[in-house]
Amino acid sequence: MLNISNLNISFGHGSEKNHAVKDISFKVKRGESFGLVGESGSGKSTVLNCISGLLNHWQGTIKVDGVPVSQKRDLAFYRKVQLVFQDPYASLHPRHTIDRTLKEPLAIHNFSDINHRVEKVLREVDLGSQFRFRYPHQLSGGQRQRVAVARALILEPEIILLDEPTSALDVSIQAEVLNLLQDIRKERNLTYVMVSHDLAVISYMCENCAVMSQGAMVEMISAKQLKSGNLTQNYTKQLFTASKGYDRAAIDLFQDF
Amino acid sequence: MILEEQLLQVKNLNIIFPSPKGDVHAVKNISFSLGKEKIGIVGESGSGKSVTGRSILRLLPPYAKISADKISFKGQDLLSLSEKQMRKIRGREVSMVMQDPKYSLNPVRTVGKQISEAYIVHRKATKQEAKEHTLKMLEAVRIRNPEQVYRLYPHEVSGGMGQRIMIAMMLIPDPSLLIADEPTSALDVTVQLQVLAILDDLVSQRGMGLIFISHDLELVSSFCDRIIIMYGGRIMEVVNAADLHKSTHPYTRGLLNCLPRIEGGNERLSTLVRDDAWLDADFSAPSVTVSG
Amino acid sequence: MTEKTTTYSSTKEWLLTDTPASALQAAAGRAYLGLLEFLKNRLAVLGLMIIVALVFVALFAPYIAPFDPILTDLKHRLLPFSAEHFFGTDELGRDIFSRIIWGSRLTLYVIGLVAIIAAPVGIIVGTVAGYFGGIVDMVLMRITDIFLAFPKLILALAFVAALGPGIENAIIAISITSWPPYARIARGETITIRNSDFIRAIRLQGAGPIRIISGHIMPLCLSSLIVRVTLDMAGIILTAAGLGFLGLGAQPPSPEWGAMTSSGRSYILDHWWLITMPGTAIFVVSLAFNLLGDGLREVLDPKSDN
Amino acid sequence: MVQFLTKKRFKKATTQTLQLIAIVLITFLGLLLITFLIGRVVPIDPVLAVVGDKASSEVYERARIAMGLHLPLWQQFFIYLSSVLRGDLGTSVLTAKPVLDDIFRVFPATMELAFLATLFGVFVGIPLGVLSAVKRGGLLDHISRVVGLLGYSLPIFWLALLALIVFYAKFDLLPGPGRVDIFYEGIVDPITGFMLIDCILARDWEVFRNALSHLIMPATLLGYYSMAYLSRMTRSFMIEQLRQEYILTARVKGVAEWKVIWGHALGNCSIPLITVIALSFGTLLEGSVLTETIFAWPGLGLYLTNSLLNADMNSVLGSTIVVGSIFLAVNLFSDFLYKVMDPRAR
Repeated sequence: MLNISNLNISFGHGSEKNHAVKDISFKVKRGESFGLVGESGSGKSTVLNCISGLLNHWQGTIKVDGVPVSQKRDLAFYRKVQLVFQDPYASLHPRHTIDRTLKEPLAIHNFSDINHRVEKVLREVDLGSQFRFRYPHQLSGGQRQRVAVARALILEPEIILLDEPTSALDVSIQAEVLNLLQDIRKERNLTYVMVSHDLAVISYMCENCAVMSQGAMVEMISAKQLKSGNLTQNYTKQLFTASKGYDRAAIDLFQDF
Repeated sequence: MILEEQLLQVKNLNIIFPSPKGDVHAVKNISFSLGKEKIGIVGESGSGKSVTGRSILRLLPPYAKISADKISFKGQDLLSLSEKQMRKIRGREVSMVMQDPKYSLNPVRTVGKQISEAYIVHRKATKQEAKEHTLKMLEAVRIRNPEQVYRLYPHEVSGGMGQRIMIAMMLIPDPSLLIADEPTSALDVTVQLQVLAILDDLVSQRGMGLIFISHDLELVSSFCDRIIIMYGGRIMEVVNAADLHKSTHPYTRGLLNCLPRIEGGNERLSTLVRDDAWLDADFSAPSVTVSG
Repeated sequence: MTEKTTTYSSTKEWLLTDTPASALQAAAGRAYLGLLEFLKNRLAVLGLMIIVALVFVALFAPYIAPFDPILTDLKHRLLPFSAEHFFGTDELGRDIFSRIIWGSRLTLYVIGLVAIIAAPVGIIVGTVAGYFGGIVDMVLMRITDIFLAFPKLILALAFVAALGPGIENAIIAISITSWPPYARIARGETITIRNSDFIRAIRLQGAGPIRIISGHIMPLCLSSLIVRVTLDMAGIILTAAGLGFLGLGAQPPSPEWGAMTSSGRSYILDHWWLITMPGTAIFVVSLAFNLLGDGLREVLDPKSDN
Repeated sequence: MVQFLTKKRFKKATTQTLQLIAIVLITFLGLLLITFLIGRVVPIDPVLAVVGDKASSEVYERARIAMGLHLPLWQQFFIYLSSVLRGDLGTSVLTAKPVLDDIFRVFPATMELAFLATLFGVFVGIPLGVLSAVKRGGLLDHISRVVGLLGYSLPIFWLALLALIVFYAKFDLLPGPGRVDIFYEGIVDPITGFMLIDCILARDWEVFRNALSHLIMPATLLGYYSMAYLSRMTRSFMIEQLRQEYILTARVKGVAEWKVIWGHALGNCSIPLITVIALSFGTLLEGSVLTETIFAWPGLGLYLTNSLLNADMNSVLGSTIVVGSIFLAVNLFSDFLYKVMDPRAR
């Protein structure tokens, strides 16, 4: 479904040049959920931005459904691939009602039956019709993230890119949003690419994941390996230990990577 | 844990923020006490945990209404002190590390100057003495090249380094209580643990008390001695960290259960069902009745 | 969740509901809350009332003014206040009250035209420069900077000197010097907004630049721009009056307030009302715009101040 | 690593300064283009103005060629550019002297006013702004608000006239128009052109006192506007800064409140304040046009107005270029200070 090979991108020039993503390759099957995990600055979100079309000076190949995509995307691409952002407070237009936010993509892509689609997608993300004409400031963080998911779904895409979709939320809300994402995936047979710094979230959501550090891929592991702690690289092992909570003795053994 | 010395005692603390839409009761009748130990205050956003921390230092905006039967620190009633007396407490006796060093350091002063200032304010030291102590303190928070870091500006240091600088700044006057308000939430996990280890070492070496405010229940339970769990401005329960997983309070249980786990399966996560009855119940009551 | 039809017992309830049933109701509710907020600021309401009065007076000048504003009557020159001449008469025997009433038309004409010309130019230049960045931004901002490099009045003076004195030329001159700050503000806001997730989101849905700028960015720039334009109206009134005072704006005998002050200068010692009345008129109207602008800022741009 | 950082800082500073200079040069070029174009659209025929309307068409044509008006517009602009850069702003029709000489003569008088006014604005306006931000809604805040509103709403020429009536005509507390009384004129040699400094140099205290008393009214008047502007801007900057978290940090450290306000908060405002002071200086040049007309103050403003009323385009455009250039220079200087003072911009 999604095939990335030798993806590279750098920012800046000369001495300040920063090679943010180095030769990343991976494949995601239809219906699979794939994780990109790493610490800040590891380039995981940059990879996502290259796929989504937010960044366009990358090199390498990105194939969706076997078809290579160019730097400049057309409308058909956006119908296939959608993204959910990290911060629900920043990703909704503050002066647009939920209704307008959801109708805008339909207008761009000349969909018919607009009202019906809006109602349907709101039901799908468990938001009642009483939310439809509210402004984002009248919603809680979890409700906003549901709207963001609805916005991504309304174009009926096949791939959804998730950029730390729950890291700005309280844990109890996180559980609701993660459940929702799992349900929708099953229902619509969607393909997910999810970025997260949280191994537990990745382990829960994904079948396979790539561990990234400083722009490069450290290793590719399956959820099974992750759950059993069956890891090969020291970097991943350290990340795994750190995710288990505070252990004074273990910390002294931490290395800088 | 048995406490030989009480550092801080809070009794029936109430904090109200007046707003045009009616008063917001941010903290309601909470009481706790603390010795030379690490105590964690855990809660979701809006639970009143940060406000509680700030109220001890009396650093809430002037329109906030704080009332309590008692906020006593080493036997001194903090609420009755004048602003001038309070300044002698701040930094010197009770200090605070905030969430993001990006915002909590003055952007146009060098790191060294800012740490020195904390020393000079309380020790009436010369600039040279302050500098020497600052360099030592930077070393104490395991910064390898203190002379160079001294001259840097906040935007030139990483998040982890920034937070170590904050810790150095807040510990240099040698206070006996440190309030850490989400001190590592903006950091990566490994850096987060390294900063906590530094904090842990310094706090135990100096025999200080620590209030650790966080939203991360698992982290707090592995780091602190005792945990105060807050919800909606109330204390739900106070548990020893070791006994957290034995807790029966529905809110604590809910928080624990809704977390995905690395080694866990892929079955639906259980979600937290909130209950307004929690807000009226007294946390010290042995059993909590859950309705609905 | 089940849908239910709610009945509202009053208009207020309909406006303030948390579950609006249509986009119209939602927008009305927002506007109502904004209005409530605005009404709390008494001074801003006063400012608005003065401006409404100005518009009213300008519209109905022929019916309000008791005398012809231009007709000279040397027999009755330099008369002090009286029941007949509320504000006295000037050096040519014209009724000052009537002249001030008619003068409101000129003031309104100037600020209206300047706002219509300068604000749209500013917002378009600013949002386009800010959204596209790069070369487009460079070129547009250099042009803006060139116009900003002159103090307003001085550039206006140079233009009027070239085009010749007169109220239309004064308006052109003031407009040319007024748009750059708007462009700067709009650009600054656009750059912040451009990088926000909600703009990225709409881009990822395939929206083109025109849709994004006009539908998503401009509305967000609008509120701070409205505040700025309102506050600037005061400055524009003062600049126009200054040009009039220097004899470069509206030409005699038209009853422009600045020009009236200027012609009254020679008589200030014994006939103080000749300059006091038009000056007060300029002050009151300009103050009204400042008060209104301050009030609007509190409603539309709550972060910036209180 | 840190040494590397300082090296990087230096390199960054150099490229930024070069960029800044390039930008200023482009802006200056644009400024000249505008004045050039304004000069071309004047309805008065510049040739006729020289040869008179009775000249034969042959004389007219010769004059036209002599003035370079037959050349394409871009060549004319080039000629204009090179003469401006040589300091040739043309000859004033009114005084029959080179415009630049005229400007040099009148400019110190304006500077004297603008400088004093800015001092007043800085030393009164900024503290007023700070105090009203600290005690928002307090008495001082209300005073500062009224001061600000009046400053933004009162026409300066009108206030100047009222001041003349009250202090000069009615109560005779202060002298009237002019830089000194008539019988003191020409006593002190204009060495620097700044009356007060010239008096000090000549040790003529009587003229000094007289000149000072003449300065009070126009300088206070302009100063009031500067103060109104600066106090409002300071207030909003301070409110913004006091809300920042590093202020809380300083309080947690136990830093005294006055040090938090005047040291940390105001210290961080000083960076944007520099730009605002530069801007207000530009506004003062503007205000001086009207003020000088009323106080018969022989500065650039009065010179500009007189030239305008006499359709002396060379002088008008020359003054415009000079004022524009000063404004540019002040802005460049404030940008430069900004770079020096704000570590984040370095």
